[in-house]
Amino acid sequence: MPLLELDGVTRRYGALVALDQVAMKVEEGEVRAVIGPNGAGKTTLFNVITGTVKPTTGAIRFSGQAIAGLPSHQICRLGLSRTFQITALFPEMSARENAQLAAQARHKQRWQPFGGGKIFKEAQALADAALEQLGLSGIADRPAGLLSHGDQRLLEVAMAMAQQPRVLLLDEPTQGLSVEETAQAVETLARFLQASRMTVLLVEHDMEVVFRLAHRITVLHRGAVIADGAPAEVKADPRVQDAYLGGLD
Amino acid sequence: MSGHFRPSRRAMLKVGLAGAATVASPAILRLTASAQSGPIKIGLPLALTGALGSVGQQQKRGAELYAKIQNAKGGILGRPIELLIEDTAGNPANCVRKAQEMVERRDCRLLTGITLSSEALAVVPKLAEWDSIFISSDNGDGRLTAESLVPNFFRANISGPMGTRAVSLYLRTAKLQKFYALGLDYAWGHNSVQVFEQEAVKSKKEFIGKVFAPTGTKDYSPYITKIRQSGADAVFLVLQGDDNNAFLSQAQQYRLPEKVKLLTEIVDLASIRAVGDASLGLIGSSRYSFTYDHPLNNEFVALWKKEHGTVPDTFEGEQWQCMKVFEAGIVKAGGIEAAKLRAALEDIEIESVKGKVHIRKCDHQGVQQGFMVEVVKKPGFDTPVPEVIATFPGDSTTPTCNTMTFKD
Amino acid sequence: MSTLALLLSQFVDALSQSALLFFLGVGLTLIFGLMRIVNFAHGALYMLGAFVGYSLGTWSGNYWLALAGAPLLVGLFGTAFEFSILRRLYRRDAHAFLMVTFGLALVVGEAVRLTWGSDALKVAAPPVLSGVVFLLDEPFPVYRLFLAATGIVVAVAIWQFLERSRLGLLIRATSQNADMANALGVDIKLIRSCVFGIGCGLAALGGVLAAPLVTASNGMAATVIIDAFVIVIIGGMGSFLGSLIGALLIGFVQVFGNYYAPDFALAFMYLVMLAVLVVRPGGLLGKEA
Amino acid sequence: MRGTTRLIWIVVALALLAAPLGLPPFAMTLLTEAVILGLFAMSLDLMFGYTRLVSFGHAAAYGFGAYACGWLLLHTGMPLLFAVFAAGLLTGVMAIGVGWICTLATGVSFSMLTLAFAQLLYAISFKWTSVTGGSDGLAGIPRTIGPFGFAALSSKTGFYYLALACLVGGFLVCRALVRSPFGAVLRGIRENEAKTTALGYNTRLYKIAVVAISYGLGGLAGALYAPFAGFANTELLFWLLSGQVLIMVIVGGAGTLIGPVLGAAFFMLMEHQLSAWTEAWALYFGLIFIAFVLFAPQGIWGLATGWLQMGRSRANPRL
Repeated sequence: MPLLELDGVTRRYGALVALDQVAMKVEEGEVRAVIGPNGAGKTTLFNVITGTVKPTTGAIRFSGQAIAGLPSHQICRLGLSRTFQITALFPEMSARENAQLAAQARHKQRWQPFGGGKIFKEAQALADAALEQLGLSGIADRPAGLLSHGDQRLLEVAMAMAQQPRVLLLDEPTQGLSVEETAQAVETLARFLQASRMTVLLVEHDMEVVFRLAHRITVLHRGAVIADGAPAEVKADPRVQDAYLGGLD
Repeated sequence: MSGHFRPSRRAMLKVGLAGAATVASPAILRLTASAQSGPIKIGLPLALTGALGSVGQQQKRGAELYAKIQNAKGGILGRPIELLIEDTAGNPANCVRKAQEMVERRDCRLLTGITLSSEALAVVPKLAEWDSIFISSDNGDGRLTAESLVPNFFRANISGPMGTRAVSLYLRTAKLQKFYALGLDYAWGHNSVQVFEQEAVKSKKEFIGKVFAPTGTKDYSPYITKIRQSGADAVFLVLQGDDNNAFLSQAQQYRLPEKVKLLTEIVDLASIRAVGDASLGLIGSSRYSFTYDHPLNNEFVALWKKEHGTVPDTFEGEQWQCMKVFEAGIVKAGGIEAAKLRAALEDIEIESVKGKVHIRKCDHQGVQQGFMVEVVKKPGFDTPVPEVIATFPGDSTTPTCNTMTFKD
Repeated sequence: MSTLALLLSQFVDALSQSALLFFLGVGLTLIFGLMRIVNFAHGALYMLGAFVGYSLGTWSGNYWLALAGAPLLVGLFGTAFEFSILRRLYRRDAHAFLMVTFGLALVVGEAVRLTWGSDALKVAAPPVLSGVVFLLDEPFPVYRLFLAATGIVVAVAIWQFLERSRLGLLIRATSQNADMANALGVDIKLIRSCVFGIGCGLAALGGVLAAPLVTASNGMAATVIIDAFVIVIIGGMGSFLGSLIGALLIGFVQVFGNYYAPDFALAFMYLVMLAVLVVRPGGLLGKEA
Repeated sequence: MRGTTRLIWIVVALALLAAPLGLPPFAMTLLTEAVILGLFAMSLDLMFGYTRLVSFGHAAAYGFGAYACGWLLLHTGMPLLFAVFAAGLLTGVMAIGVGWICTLATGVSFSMLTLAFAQLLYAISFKWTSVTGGSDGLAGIPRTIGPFGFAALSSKTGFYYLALACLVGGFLVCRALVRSPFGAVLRGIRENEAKTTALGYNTRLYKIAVVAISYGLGGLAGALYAPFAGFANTELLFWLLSGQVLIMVIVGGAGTLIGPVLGAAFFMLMEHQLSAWTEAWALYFGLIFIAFVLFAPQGIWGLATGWLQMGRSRANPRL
């Protein structure tokens, strides 16, 4: 059984069809990239999976359970953690506190309105482990708002990891980074993915990043899946090349 | 008129409860020795700023002129008068705090001013604990001398029901037959309209309907339309300050006075100045009018002109009269100790700018003449002025003791 | 009075009140759209407009001069305030603006009282606007027609200004994305000063136009600031068209509501706002807030 | 260096406890009112400072609490202590509904919805004369001792201790709350609500809860005010008070709990004293706020702690 499965997912905004009958399966342990030109519906896809946007029609199953239409915080708690295209952090909290708050969200007593020493301790252990995985231990006490862009992007991943997710959804993890920063971040991510064997759904613009990280690639064009396969196959697919050239003019 | 003080039901209830020892009896603040002999302090927590700042300023000027003149004559009982004047901005919370400071810190046991009825209602339950006497100079709420009456409260001014009664008595002989009423949507407006309705029915006139507008209403057109549609000959207005000015200005713009006679519970110069000719022809009761011909009033108006270069307005006259009541009471009591002053004030009678004022014992209301005025143009004044067109004896305009209703 | 005459006069009344509300609301919304600040002093500036109008009118004897001069002077005052104080605060959070404009409201309110006194002052409409016209045989004040007409003229003028003029374009661009506009070489500081001044001037215009209806008084500021907020929030913060719709909605609801159900006069405005925000949290034309 | 802070706390606590021994009656009146307003401002800080939920209608809590307590004391004969806490509790329960609706919106729209509720309560207080006394309000509210004999609480000094206990209790509750896991989520909502939701928190529930707690404590403050002043009236529900309490929080220093208490005391004492000195007090009052924004952006608490730290760094330059 695939860990994440989409079946005929459609999302309309009035006359505009942002997602058109999208079907895909992501297996456990797989790193799947979703690519496509601007406006292909990649971010909408993420929003639909994580519940911030409801699909107009279609089914989404997470390890067999239907999740389409559930509120996003519930979907998140089932084990889907995401990062955002535009960095979303708690800028005044330290990196560790950021990850700790993420970890706390999985705790049964996350809402406890008093005390909480034990809860904090457990969350901190998860947070530190996640920071370690992404090589951020050295800057754990710095306010997130003051970190470099590259570290901020990685911190987002660490926050998602601190939630011990079963699927990690990364929305353009190198967005807004310089060439050197991107290279560094990609190396860290590659090392981390190899070590953790996480199931990942990745949206990315930068083809080099995609080919470096992904096991399998799904190509979206105008909301519909036009190709799906191993990196080499997709690269050679003429429809993909068309879509990209068409999308860039 | 019954001769004995009858405390309010609520006050009686409280006494009863206290007897059952379920209510703490707060320690009564006794006067210090210095307060027994030094200057006579009179506290005036006033709304000097805010929406009713105009009224508070009048009260301030009235009290200040009195203190200046009386101190020049050697004060009261040879003791100088010291006024403690503070701004409450019309907020009861501020008023209670300011009054409490006057009592607790500055050893003042005589209060007056207290511009708003809501402030007065918040203060009066504290008077016993403070061992203080409060003589109202402008509070219109009929309840203060009815269900909310406490032993240490007195009212020297004409109340809302009394003003309304004067209008009603005047109308008994007038040709106007069908009436509508517009009041502000708070206690004063409701009380006065209620009294007016009862009086109209009693004198076999037709009372067509009433409507209440919230204070701070800017557009009176819906109410003006209602009045026009009612087919009334006259509309009785219980409006004050900005609302009064807005209504009169807009009514004139609609040519309402050409069709419907405007009657009002209260006429004051500040409003007349603010709306100018839109007030012409307005008939209403007056708490005090500088045009009332009485030797003491003429003397007061002359004094006022000398001091301020203008004529005194409603609450300047009311405050002056109130200070005169204080003076008479203190002289009769031989001091300012609350119990003695209270006894002295009960049943006291003075001659004032409005003629005879008698504080009756039963509900501490100052019985005095009622005045009807009409706003007219007069040579020598650049704005219209209220001219006295009728007076009514105090016995006929003062409600039955402890009530807001009238016998006949 | 026939039903038709009643409805017609109520309709024009509502338009005239909407116009007054619109002058308040549009200034507030322009300022919010551009600077993301809530101007608590808006009511005080409205009052200042009425009093400055009074003084200009009595000094010159010319109503039209007062009508033009008061918004201009108050607008300049607004610009000066932006230039000297607000300008230092754009990097700070919203608290700073809240408190500084609250302070300004107190200062302006008291300065007005000290300058013009506690008593309400009479501001007469000029003779040409003081008469009545007959709408289906019922007298109706010319001045209210004038208010309604002014409202329409000003609304069209602001709309054209925003759509057509260069400054209007810059204002819209800056409202949408200040950083981008800055990068494109727009002098944001200048735009902010201008818009704050224009917003204050519009509030003053409302004040000077309202004065013949309600006199110029110390109590003027107290209630209008909330009215202005409600209009702006109903229409959607920062939306010009929204403030117009909000003003019309509240104007009509108040005129008709106070006539047909006077007992609810205090609550109408808030019930409308509640209903709008529950259905559309960002306001009618606002972005999802 | 923690020692200095602790010492200051101990001195302040002792001073507050011993105040009735040394202070003249009116100073005690002011202090009691400052304590009550302090609790009110602190309750708002929970929303405003810790969750960035800006309420423009916090007077609803104060006024509702005051009316509820006043009504209970006047009409049920309930003892003071019970009436005060019952009124606070009622306010909190009422606020669940308010919070539920207001949290449909965010940002300025949230603020305006809280304002709408406050103004609707204001309109109700005017109209529902049989319960609220209409524009006259409730007057002559007694401090009923009741059958269990907390007589001491009804005296001036006793009432002060009651108010002080509520303030300290409220502070301890708020502090525990903001330091708890719940509080960590509030901080997340304050800094980035969308992210907090994305992490899997049902932020709306947290917000409703914090509105209820905040209003409950605000209601407790109002419930203390009614028997303190002896009256409750419509002004306590008016938007002006909502604006003032926001300013108290900002002047004191939002997000510090203690700061708003100082801000409330500062606001009340300043207004009281300035208006005693000059009729034009509002002018100076306004200028003070503008000066605060320009020269003391962190508020009174920021000034105080900054001053303390300066003292420290002078004492120990290496720190």
